[in-house]
Amino acid sequence: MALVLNEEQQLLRDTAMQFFQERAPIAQLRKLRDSKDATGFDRALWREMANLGFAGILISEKYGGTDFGPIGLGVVLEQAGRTLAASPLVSTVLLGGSAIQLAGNATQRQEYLPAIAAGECLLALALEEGPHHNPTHITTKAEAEGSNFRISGEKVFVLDGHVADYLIVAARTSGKENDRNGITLFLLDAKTKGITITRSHMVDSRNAASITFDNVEAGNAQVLGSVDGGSDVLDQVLDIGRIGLAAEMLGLVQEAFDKTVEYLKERKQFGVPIGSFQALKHRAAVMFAEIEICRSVVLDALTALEERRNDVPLMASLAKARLAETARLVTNECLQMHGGMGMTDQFDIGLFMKRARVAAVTLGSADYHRDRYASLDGF
Amino acid sequence: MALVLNEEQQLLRDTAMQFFQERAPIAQLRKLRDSKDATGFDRALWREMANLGFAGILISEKYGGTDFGPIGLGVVLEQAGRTLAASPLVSTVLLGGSAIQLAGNATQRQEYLPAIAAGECLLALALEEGPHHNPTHITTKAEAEGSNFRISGEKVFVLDGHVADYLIVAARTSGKENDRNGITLFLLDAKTKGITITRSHMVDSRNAASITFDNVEAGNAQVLGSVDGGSDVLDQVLDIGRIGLAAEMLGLVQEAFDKTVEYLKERKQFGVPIGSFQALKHRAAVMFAEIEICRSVVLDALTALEERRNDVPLMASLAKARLAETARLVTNECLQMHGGMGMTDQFDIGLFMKRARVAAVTLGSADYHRDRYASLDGF
Amino acid sequence: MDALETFRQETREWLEANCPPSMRTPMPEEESPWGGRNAQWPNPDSKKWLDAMASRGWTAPTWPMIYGGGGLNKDEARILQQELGRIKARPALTSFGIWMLGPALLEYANEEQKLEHLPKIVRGEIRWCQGYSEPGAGSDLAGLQTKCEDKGDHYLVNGQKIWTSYADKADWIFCLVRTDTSKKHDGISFLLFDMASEGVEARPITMISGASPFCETFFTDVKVPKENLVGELNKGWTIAKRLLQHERDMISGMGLGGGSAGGLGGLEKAAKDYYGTDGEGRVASPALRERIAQQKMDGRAFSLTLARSMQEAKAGQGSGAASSIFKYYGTELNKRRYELLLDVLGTQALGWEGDGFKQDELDVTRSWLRSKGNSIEGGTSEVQLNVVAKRVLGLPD
Amino acid sequence: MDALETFRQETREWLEANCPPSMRTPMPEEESPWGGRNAQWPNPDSKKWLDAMASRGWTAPTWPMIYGGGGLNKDEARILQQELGRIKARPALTSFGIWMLGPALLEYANEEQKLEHLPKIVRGEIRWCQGYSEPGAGSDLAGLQTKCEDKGDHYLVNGQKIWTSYADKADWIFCLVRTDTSKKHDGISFLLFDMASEGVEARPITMISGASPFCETFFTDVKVPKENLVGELNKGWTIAKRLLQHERDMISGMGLGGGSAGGLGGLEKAAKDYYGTDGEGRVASPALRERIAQQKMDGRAFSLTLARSMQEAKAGQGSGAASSIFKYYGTELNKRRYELLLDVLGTQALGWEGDGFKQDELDVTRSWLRSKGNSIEGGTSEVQLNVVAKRVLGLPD
Repeated sequence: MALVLNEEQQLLRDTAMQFFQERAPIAQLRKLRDSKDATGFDRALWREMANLGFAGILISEKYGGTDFGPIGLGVVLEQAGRTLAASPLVSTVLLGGSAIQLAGNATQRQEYLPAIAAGECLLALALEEGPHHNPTHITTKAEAEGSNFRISGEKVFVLDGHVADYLIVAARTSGKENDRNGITLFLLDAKTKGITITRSHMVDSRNAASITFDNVEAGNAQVLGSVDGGSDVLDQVLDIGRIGLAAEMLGLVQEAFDKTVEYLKERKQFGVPIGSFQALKHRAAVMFAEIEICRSVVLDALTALEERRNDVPLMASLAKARLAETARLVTNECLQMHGGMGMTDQFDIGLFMKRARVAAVTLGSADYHRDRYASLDGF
Repeated sequence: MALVLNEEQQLLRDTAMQFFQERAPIAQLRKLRDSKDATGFDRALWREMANLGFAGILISEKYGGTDFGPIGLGVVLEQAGRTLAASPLVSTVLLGGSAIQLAGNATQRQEYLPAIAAGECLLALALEEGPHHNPTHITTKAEAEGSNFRISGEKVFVLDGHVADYLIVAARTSGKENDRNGITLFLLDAKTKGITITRSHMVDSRNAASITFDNVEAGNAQVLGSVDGGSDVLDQVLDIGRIGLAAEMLGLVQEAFDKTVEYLKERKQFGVPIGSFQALKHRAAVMFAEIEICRSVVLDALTALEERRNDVPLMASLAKARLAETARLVTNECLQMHGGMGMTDQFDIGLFMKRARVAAVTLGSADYHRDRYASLDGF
Repeated sequence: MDALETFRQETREWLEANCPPSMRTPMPEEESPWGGRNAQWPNPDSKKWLDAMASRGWTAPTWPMIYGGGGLNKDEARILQQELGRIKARPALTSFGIWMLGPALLEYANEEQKLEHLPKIVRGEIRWCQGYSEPGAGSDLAGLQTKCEDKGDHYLVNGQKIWTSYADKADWIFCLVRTDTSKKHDGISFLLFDMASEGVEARPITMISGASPFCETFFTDVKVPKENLVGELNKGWTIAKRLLQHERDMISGMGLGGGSAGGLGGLEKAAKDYYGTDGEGRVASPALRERIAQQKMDGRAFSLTLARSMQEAKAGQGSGAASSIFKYYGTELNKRRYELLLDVLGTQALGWEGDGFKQDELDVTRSWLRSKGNSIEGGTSEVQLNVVAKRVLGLPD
Repeated sequence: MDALETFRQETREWLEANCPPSMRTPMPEEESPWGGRNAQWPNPDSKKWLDAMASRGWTAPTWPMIYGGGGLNKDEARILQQELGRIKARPALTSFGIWMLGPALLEYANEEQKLEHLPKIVRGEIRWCQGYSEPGAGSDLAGLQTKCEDKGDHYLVNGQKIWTSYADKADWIFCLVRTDTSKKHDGISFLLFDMASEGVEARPITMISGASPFCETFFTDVKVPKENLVGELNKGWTIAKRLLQHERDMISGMGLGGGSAGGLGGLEKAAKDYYGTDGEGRVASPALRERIAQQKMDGRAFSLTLARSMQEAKAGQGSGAASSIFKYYGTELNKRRYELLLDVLGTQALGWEGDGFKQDELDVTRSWLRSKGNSIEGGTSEVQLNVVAKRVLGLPD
């Protein structure tokens, strides 16, 4: 168990910290938001991130990646979380890239992984069909037609769906609505005929899309993994996504908390800094404790991934649930402690709260993961 | 809706307050406990309570009661809660007496109600069969044998079961283990052959008993209400019990809180009263708010009973759940605020915590009642 | 027929004749009749309706007729309310002048001030805003620094206010200013002035919800006639406190929406719609179902407490202490309700605009963000708890 | 074979020969080997086992041999622990002397004191208790008032201690006394004396759990030889703080029992037994199941945090700040765990004694009551939060 970073990882953290603070500060998110940027993130910045190796962090050197591994990725995501940096890290690296790594055949790997690592290919996972995460509730149909398939259905909350070059679509090839078996993943060019993509504007100023598939044709070569066996891949991919999101949320809560502690020291009321009021002190100390606990959870979840431990699913649910709860507590408390100023768009704390809520429900809310944890743990 | 007491009720409250503080202070509970009193409450005191009309408070004047009604009873129970007074109010007045009032035939009413009102007859409801309240989970069997029944089974947590003169037993005459229908109430002399009663010593120093029924014979005259129709009676009786317990718990939390506020003003640390520390102030103020909320709930639940409103079940679950949670919060907080001294048997605060937990699970925990509330409310 | 019945009869007939049909429909926010010099009337009926009501003084039914009010007694005012409710009439005027300033003027202003300002409030001619908070003084309202100097024939005001609701749209302001720097509470005065005065600037503040109902308001050498001082010099804090209590009561009521979720029905209906139900018709997520039950119980308990407090006051019973928790409890409850709604709606509660979200869903998102301010405005939760600890529980400083 | 392997081999053989079979079974509480002048040995093997271990100094393996210790280096000590664990050997000695006083004496006492006291601790001849807390000074430990006067050839001690663990059974006490009333922290000294001295009285305190592990201890004109002062006069606070940190660490560990429920198996096993399961093998109460999941997650997260802190210390990384939360978080977690166990066991967790309850159930009840003290003893949760706010977060006073 490695709950501390090694030297290489520390170096990566320092690089990432400097990069996000200088190149992708919160001001950048505001700029994207206020200019109603069509992409929703900065493509040039994404190329810079790729140049630093962030895009290929989970990809082996053979395919042009840096292979820093999950802990390395977590380190980068935590720093991205601190500045609320918008990027395709979740959609393309955590989800799309992992799916191709795990399930892609030699051809698919060769075709996509180097492009991903180079920051030249954007992916999106078209999974959800309702307002709550539910990876086995798949009604989008892929009907076999000779050696081809015809895909029809509707997906929502597809992260970066409106800019992705390729979509990974979870569709049902057999079984009933909620069966774990019978789900197949397809890797489609986003421009394929019959695909209609509508961008959604989320409260965190990031991207998601609703996508309809109307009799979209897919060949055998576009199946990712095995027919009907998509859930095994999805489970692993989603756990990577969940742990990565937890790492991002760790950075987010840490930064929101640090900003608030500073504010408590500066802001005066009744002639003294508000941080001298014991009630606020205790609440701040409780938050500190929760964040320290979260840090350990995230580090261990990343380590579980890195060491391919068999408790990855358990740790993914623990990390996602714990971070969602702590992010809610911390952002609510921090907003309240900022008083009226926290309610203004001018202050950053509201942005942290908005991102915290979206990240919390992405790939499963705290409720979802507590339930899953209990099931995985056998009770 | 009457959320304030009328003059008569205020008078009753003052009488009850004086009575419990003078005649049944906490010291009396300690005496019963430390002397390992075989009865578990003071029989002479119970007669005094009967003389004041407390035992017959729900019984009409026709049967020798005072007919003060549910609000009157709540007022008395709240004051009993303040001094943790042990008495058969719950077993005999709330549960046993109500069952006979509601379901007894003319003969049964005439036989038992005057004796209850006079404090001369103690009753116990033998209902539970497991560690969690579950009024439809009845496996105790009553098998018809001509015009008689043979009862066999085992009951636990029968309040005042070891001293009751008569037992009201919920037994299954038809249906399956968890069916609502098929439960029949029997009114048995506690000395009937085949009944074995074992006293349980609870953490709140009050009484409960485990009772086994081994082929106990019961005649038709001992059926209370209709055969197979016991649940309708039970539902009403239990709601009366729940609301009464909520009233007792209101007195308990109010007294524990008042004692603690006094302690916060007196106890000094670092040269100042600990009540001057803002963190404790805020926690005390939060408790105050919760208790005020609880007071409204209890008053409205009592009013619902008094006015025979059709939301009695909903209000019973609301009151029981809300008071259980608040009692947990308040007793835990008060113990912590008393510091080391609160951990000693010499201080009373621990006694409040112990009684709070037993009252909280009696006739259904907060979990049980939240679930029931949701079901009653249709979601 | 007694006098009240006659009044009801006449009122009903008058309303029937004077309330335009479009004023008996739910009001879209943009048609709120704020009045004022620059009033917009996207629906001209709003103006007609206001003028009709104002002509009888019924925008302020209980104010004396000499100040333009309706001069109704309590019973008549209640009947008017009932009759307005019966036909689902919209309010004729939305006005801080009616809700806040008017009662203060009636109690503290001199006769000339009343005659000058109250009739214009009644008729919706002047739209008022409230200048209380300052950037440096949040919870410590009395720490305000906006300077007001006596220049002989006028006052000179310099300083800055914040959280001035609709200052950019208001005609006049009622404002707390510092007239004595040597004392805290006893150095504050209550001043009225025209927002069109030279040296006044109002800049809207964008809030996290995207709306901009509040402004930062700057005063640079603003000259104010001396007759615009209400009450005595340095005694403005008394007036301010009275107004603040009123504001707190309004905010507390927010916790009462125990089960509502805007156009989505109650919490439990929304949960069934967004989570589905199990075989027995229960909300499919047991964890969510339990939290909804908790929330509904708390909402019911809170409204019972408001009712109890009123009954106690009426019966002359109780200490009135319960009312000290209303602001704290009501706003915390409201915040919890919106967090719960977010859990119920999932990703559909996290949209900002555009395709993919129903208006009702977007409203939840914005209202959730707005709700965070409840426990700050009108006295933070922390201040409320301080007050309970000190005044009700008597805990030492 | 290297030296360590040889050591392991020899240790294993020695233990095999000297650890009586009954000392390799779980220890009932009444057989705890506290030693001391009035030691009870309900199982005579306990005495044999203590004497055997003490003869090698292995009750204090790393203390120098000159003071009766085992003189082992770290690696050897670890091996000894492993070998003791391998045969599931009971501790040979339960002793505040070993855990608390000994390390302090090694660091702060003079040579004569070490030679006098340490060997007797090692051999379990003298049972020690700790005289820290006083009735008037709870969280404010340094506010202690027990007076210690210099009477020329002896000290004279007057005052009262509270929460003195097992003072009624101890032979000697290590005690904080006030030797200078003009200063707070710098007026405290660290004194050792015999509990059999005239003027010492220990009265057990009955706790809410029914147990009496603590005493009130009264000192009336107790004469103490001057050589019993440890360290410098008025410098006792330094020693006290070192001991306190040690105590806190021990208490923090309590939160680690994330899933355990005594003899009843883990929380989730108990829940299945006392609540039943649904068709899919889940705990039948969804609300309870969710809370158990939460508790288990928190327990896991906390133990990961302890592990992280150790790894950071080893790697010389991190600020060590995480350790400041251990006492607070661990004890609050433990209290929550017992509350949850009460919910799981229902009425079976609320028995006091006698028929109708299993011993395991009664143990839960008593442990639940005992757990309430965790967040008070060794520095209250409030004090811990104060410390985090001040030292870690740097929030102002």
